[in-house]
Amino acid sequence: MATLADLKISEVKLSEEQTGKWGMVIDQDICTGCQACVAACAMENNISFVGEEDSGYGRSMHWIRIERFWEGEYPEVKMTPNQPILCQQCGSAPCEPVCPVFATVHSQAEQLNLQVYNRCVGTRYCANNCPYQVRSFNWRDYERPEPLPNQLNPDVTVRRRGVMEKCTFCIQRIQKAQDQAKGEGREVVDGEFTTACAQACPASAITFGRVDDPESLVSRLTEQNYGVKHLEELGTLPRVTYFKGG
Amino acid sequence: MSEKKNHAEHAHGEEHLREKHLMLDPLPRGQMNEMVMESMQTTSWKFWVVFAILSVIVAYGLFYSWGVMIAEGLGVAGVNRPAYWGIFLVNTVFWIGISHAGTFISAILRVFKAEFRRPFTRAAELMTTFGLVQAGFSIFMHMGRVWLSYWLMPYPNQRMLWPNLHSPLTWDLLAITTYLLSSTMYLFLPLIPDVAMARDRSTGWRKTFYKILALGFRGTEGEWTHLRNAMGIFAWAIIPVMFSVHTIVSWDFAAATRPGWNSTIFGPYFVVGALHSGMGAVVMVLAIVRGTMKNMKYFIRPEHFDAISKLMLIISMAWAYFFFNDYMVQWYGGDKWTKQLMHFQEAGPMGWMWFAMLIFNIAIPWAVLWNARWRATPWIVFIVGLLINVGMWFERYIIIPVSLSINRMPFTWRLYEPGIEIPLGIGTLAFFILLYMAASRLIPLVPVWEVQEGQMAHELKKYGRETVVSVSELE
Amino acid sequence: MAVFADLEPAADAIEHLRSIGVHDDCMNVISGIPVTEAMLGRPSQWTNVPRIALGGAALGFLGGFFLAYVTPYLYPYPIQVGTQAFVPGPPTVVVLFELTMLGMLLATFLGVFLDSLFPNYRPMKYVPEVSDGKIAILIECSVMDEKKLTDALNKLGAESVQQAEAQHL
Amino acid sequence: MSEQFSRRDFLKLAGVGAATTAVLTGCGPASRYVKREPYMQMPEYNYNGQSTYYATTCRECAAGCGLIVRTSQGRAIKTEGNANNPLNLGKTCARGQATLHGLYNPDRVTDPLKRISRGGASTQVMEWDAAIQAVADALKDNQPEEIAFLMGMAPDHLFDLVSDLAKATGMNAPIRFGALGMFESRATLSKAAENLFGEASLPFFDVGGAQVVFSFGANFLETWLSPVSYTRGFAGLREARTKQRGKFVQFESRMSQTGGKADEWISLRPGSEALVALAIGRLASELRGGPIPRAFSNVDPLDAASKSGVKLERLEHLAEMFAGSKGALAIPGGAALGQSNGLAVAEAVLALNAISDNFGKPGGIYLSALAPNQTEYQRPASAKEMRELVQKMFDGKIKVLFVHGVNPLFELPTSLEFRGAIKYVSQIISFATFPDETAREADYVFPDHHGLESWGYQRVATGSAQPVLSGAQPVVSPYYNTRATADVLIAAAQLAGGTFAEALPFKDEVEFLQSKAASLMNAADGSISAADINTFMAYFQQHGGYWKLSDARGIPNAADVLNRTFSAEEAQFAGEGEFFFIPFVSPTLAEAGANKPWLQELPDPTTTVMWNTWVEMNPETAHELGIENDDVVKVVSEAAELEAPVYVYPAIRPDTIAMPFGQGHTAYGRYAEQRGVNPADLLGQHFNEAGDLAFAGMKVKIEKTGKKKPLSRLESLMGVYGIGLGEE
Repeated sequence: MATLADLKISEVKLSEEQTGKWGMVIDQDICTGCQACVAACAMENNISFVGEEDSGYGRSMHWIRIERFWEGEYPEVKMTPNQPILCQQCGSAPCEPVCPVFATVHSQAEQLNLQVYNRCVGTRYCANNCPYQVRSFNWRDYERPEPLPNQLNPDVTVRRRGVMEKCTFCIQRIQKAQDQAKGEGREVVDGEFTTACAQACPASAITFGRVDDPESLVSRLTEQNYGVKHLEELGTLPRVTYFKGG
Repeated sequence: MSEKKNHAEHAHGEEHLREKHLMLDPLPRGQMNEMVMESMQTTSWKFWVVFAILSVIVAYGLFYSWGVMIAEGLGVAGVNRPAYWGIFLVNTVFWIGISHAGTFISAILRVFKAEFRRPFTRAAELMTTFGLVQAGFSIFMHMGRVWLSYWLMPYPNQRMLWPNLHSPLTWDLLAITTYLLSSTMYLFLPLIPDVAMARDRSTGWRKTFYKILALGFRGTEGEWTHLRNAMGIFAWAIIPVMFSVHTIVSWDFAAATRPGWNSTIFGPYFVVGALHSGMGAVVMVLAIVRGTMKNMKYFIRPEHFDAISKLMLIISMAWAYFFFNDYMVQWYGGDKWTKQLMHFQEAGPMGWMWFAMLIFNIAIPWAVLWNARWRATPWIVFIVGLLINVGMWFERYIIIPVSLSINRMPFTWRLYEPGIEIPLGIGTLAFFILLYMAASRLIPLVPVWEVQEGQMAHELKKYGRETVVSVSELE
Repeated sequence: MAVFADLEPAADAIEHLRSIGVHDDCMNVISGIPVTEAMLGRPSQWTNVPRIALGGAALGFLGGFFLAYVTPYLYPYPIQVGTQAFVPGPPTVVVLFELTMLGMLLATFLGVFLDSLFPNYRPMKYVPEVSDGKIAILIECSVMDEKKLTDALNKLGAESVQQAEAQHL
Repeated sequence: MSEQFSRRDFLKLAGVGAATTAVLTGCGPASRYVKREPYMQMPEYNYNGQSTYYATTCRECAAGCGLIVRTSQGRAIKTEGNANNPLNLGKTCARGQATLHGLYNPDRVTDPLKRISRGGASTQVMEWDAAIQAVADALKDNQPEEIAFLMGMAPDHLFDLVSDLAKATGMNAPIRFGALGMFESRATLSKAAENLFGEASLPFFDVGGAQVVFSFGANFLETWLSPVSYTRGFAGLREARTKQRGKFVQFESRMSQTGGKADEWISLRPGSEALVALAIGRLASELRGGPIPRAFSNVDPLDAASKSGVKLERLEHLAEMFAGSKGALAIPGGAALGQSNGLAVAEAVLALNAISDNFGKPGGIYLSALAPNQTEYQRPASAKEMRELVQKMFDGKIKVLFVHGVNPLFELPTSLEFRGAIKYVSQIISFATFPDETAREADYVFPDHHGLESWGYQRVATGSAQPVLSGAQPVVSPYYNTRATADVLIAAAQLAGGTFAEALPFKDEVEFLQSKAASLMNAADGSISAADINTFMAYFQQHGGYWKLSDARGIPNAADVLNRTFSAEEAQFAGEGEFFFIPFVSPTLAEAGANKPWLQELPDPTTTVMWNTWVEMNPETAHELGIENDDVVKVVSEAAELEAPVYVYPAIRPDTIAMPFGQGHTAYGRYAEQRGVNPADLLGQHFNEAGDLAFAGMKVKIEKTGKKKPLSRLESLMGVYGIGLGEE
């Protein structure tokens, strides 16, 4: 049973002004679109590869995808700054209320959108309602022939068919870091750990950290006036800030 | 001389009126009973051929294909990103729509004492129940992990979870369950006296079957009073339930943050759409029943087609009104994504569907149903009804997979190409027909006692030189 | 038991019977269509269906209330979705409405069963002609009156008057 | 829900605290893949054993990035960059991440194999002893000069071992080759450096320190030389937070991933790079005032403009940009060097740097530092040298060919006839880890460990200011019955006896490594030092290598660069046909990535195509030819013809088509085989002055086939190109 205290706390948390806890800043100006983050994410989070046919039919399971568009016509043609799109961990997430079985909920402690795979029954309403289209669905049990499963990360659930999944901000890493900090009786230090994508990024275009800690690099960057948040106008309170640059 | 002539005319006029209105050419109750019993018990070889074919289709299209999909995952269907919802939900909405006709006829018309309803209230109610069954099938097919669908039910469980009442899908669950149960009960109550009748005049396994169904109904004053009361309550209460069901279904879309979906008029728009396809389906069923079943030409007459057609025309107009209302406002709003979506619906690869929808749902009904003679011609009305149903299916297809192709992330736009949905969809249709055929041979399609009640209430009255139909209030 | 072909004689018969001192409670009319008490001049029937329905509605409402207002507080921890309150406003209306209706309609249905003691497969006094539109009047009376009544009924145009024996329907 | 989980456990768990309880969940069917565990405990919130981390070196390319590999219960789980390694400072590229899919690839060579008959599919498994015997026999039963070693660009320790063996026994010195090296035209770069600076070396371009970067075809953000460090450099160039944002201009005829990041993308006619570079030089020096240096005096900007298709105003504007900036840097590379005049291009572009006189200055050009245990600059064989080897094979001068770490039958253009030459080699012994095309032709396959199962080191050729020797150690025990090639050779040498045995007097690979590292033990300025070799090696493995602490890049001696004359003539193009043909290395697959499923599933950075090969074509051209996306066309060159679907690419010259290199395997495992085509097959036998392959020096024809093959792309044709949205 939820104690009255819990509820009090969480009622407070409901306020729209919440800054959130974990956040990310992505500098599109230095993102080279090299896909290292995509590969790192796949390796860290046991994401299935789906093969040529399905990936061509919009069923690829990337938790992070790099978007690019074109400006102008040849010869004055330009590639728009690469735009890595991942779950924006909305503070007010449209995906959450629509799930009939609470498979995607808001974490009070981490201020993240949790996807609880084993609750999911696969109505796919959350994915429809996600303005960023970052949720990927397990359309099949995609084969992972032996001995490939040896590589699976034991810290991350292996999803089966019929389940929705999405970027978790590498919550397993968050947990580890926090438990360790707790064990040593301290707060998690900024930069002590980071997400798989940020860690791999050769250009260091991705910065991850506490947005509620004014000292952290990520919140100092978020302060920069040239940061934008995607589809903010929908009131989703996204936690990822983009620098268009250029 | 002239007087005589007039008299003759009047006599002729009366004749005409009598054969026109079922309520005015009563037969002895016993004879009507016999006719109904006969219609149930005579089945031609054609019936069995169709029955067999449908059974095969159901076995393959519905059950086998579903088994494959459960084993393989939804990958065998056409759903993808961004069209996470496809024909399964189109069919769900479609079948729920069909189911609205029954309630509309047997509840609303009963409340408003529209006498022409009497012979086919049950035929319509059957559609409601069987339609909802198909809707159920479709929505379960849609789920990624259907074997866990019971998790949507509110019951104390070791997950320590209750369904999420914030979710329109949970409302759906409650509403559809309520609707299915209540419409089934509403089908059953008026049936009791008729199965009692059937019980009295049948033998063998039918006897036992009807005996069980009849629950020992004799027709005492008490029983009738309880029945009448109950039916009164149902007639009134089931109407809001019906409206709520399709409104809530529409909220599945309207509550979402998607361009084109987030529209306040979806509720009534969907309800009217449901009635539109529902009425279309009713006339189709009646035309078939009248054409294929013994003695039905007596109970179901052109007057009925005429009456339903009038309703269809009105509903078609209402639908057009709501459609334009939605279209106009979305267009005027000028949100860039919505504009993009509307352009995609009209000019995109599925544009033909959009125009077909308008032709089938508006142009054709308006062009045909204004004419009294065509209205009263079963096969014409049948075709119109068919087209309306196709048109309404298109409408749902455009609202769901086509609209899902366009979102706020152009990088992900993609078309939806149905896969195993097609056999499954055909399967549900076949199953619907199959159930209906079986029912038509097992339970009296015509509520004889209601017809007799009606015939008692009707009479010809002369005002001066004119003979008119007059109805007396019995209840 | 007396079987009549039509309403009028049946109504007359009932009137006569009453006049010769047969109490209304000792008569029961069986018909193939809903013949209102008024038609036969009989005292109006008592039915509990509306009350039961009301009770059902109340129960349904309570169920809805439980779902909407209690379950959100039964979780081991407060579940928050999309900055919506634990007990969302408008949706509760939907829940309350649907469950109230469900309760009411279920109760109405059961009400019919309770009131008319359905299902009931025991042998009962009945004549199949009833479902042909005939109207039967069941009269319970002492053996001595029997003769008298039979004559009276026959005179009043009863098609048949005989000792009603309970039969398996 | 697993049976053994009771409600009481649940309540116990429920007390753990919001973070954990927030996802305590119900039951469901257990996953079919992993050990059945109660769903109450999502692994994300639990400790599943302790992980151990090992430092090693990435083997996906020859750059030598340091890795930290996370292992758990003896399984390698995740690779991260080694933050200590000066080369990649904790970063990795996509291929480094996916290296685990190589380690646990379902299609590896699991045992030593003997092929029943050359070219046949059937093989029989051998014992390692027999295998070593076979190697020993091959060594001693043939004249030393009849034995040749063909090796990949990594690992270096094995190269050293074989070199020593060769030196001691008079065998042919090992030849190193790799498709990446070929497409990077390394020979051309070093030759240009030699001609200009009098010293053969790999130039080091300090992109990070520059203000303006002019890149003439150098795809330094993809696979070029050392992608990770150059990407870091690019980030430095753009580092708007700390300094003014540097400008970047790319000159090429097909927009590469690198070009996509340019502020200005200059599409010039293939072959005119030298001309343009010199013209810009001239205009710039005019702006600077004073006499026009000899280097630029013999070009006419107007002529350059007309020949290159770049407007004169544009050239002037660029010259202004270049001359106006403090730290301007010009980089030659990529397709620009892979032309008949590649060397001229390299020299001209290097000379352009003289304008900003950035030689040996931050943001300028250095000579890459030699690795700690390296005495002279070594480069992989140029295509021409490979051709010479092939000729020797034809002439029967080679009896035994050992192949390790390279797949010539796939990486080398067919027209160099390697396939034909091996028929004249009586014995081919491959040490391939994967069943690649060459291994399929070999008489013996003695599989080496995967890089993550191996000892060794790799010299960092370029990319880091400090000299770096990246160390490798096994992070997991070998998964299959494979054996380190170094161990095999050492054992075989002992068996062969004589000079062989003397050449490799080691117990095993590790002892050999120690001998090589010994010199560094107490060297000055080292990152680690120790009194005894074992301690030193322990440090070496622990830190993932050894590096000097100070900058050791060479200062190019560019005294008379401006006084030399440079040829401005355009490239010659072989073959008739209306299209210039630009093969480029797939940034995600490179030469050896095709068998790693997750690399196949990575969208190409420019086209977002996955799992296949495509032909890039300008929209206008496609329109004129009546070709649409996914139409399969036949590309006909003088050497061969290939069929591949078209990708209508907005950023390529109308007279140019391009194809990615990396797919088109006929062997190499289930994920690579029969997938796409190999554009190297189209290339003819044409070299530039430095002996590198003129891979961008061909013209090809396009023929329609009427077939269609939908490319699997991540992007939406509707959303990105407006195709299929309905006419406006």
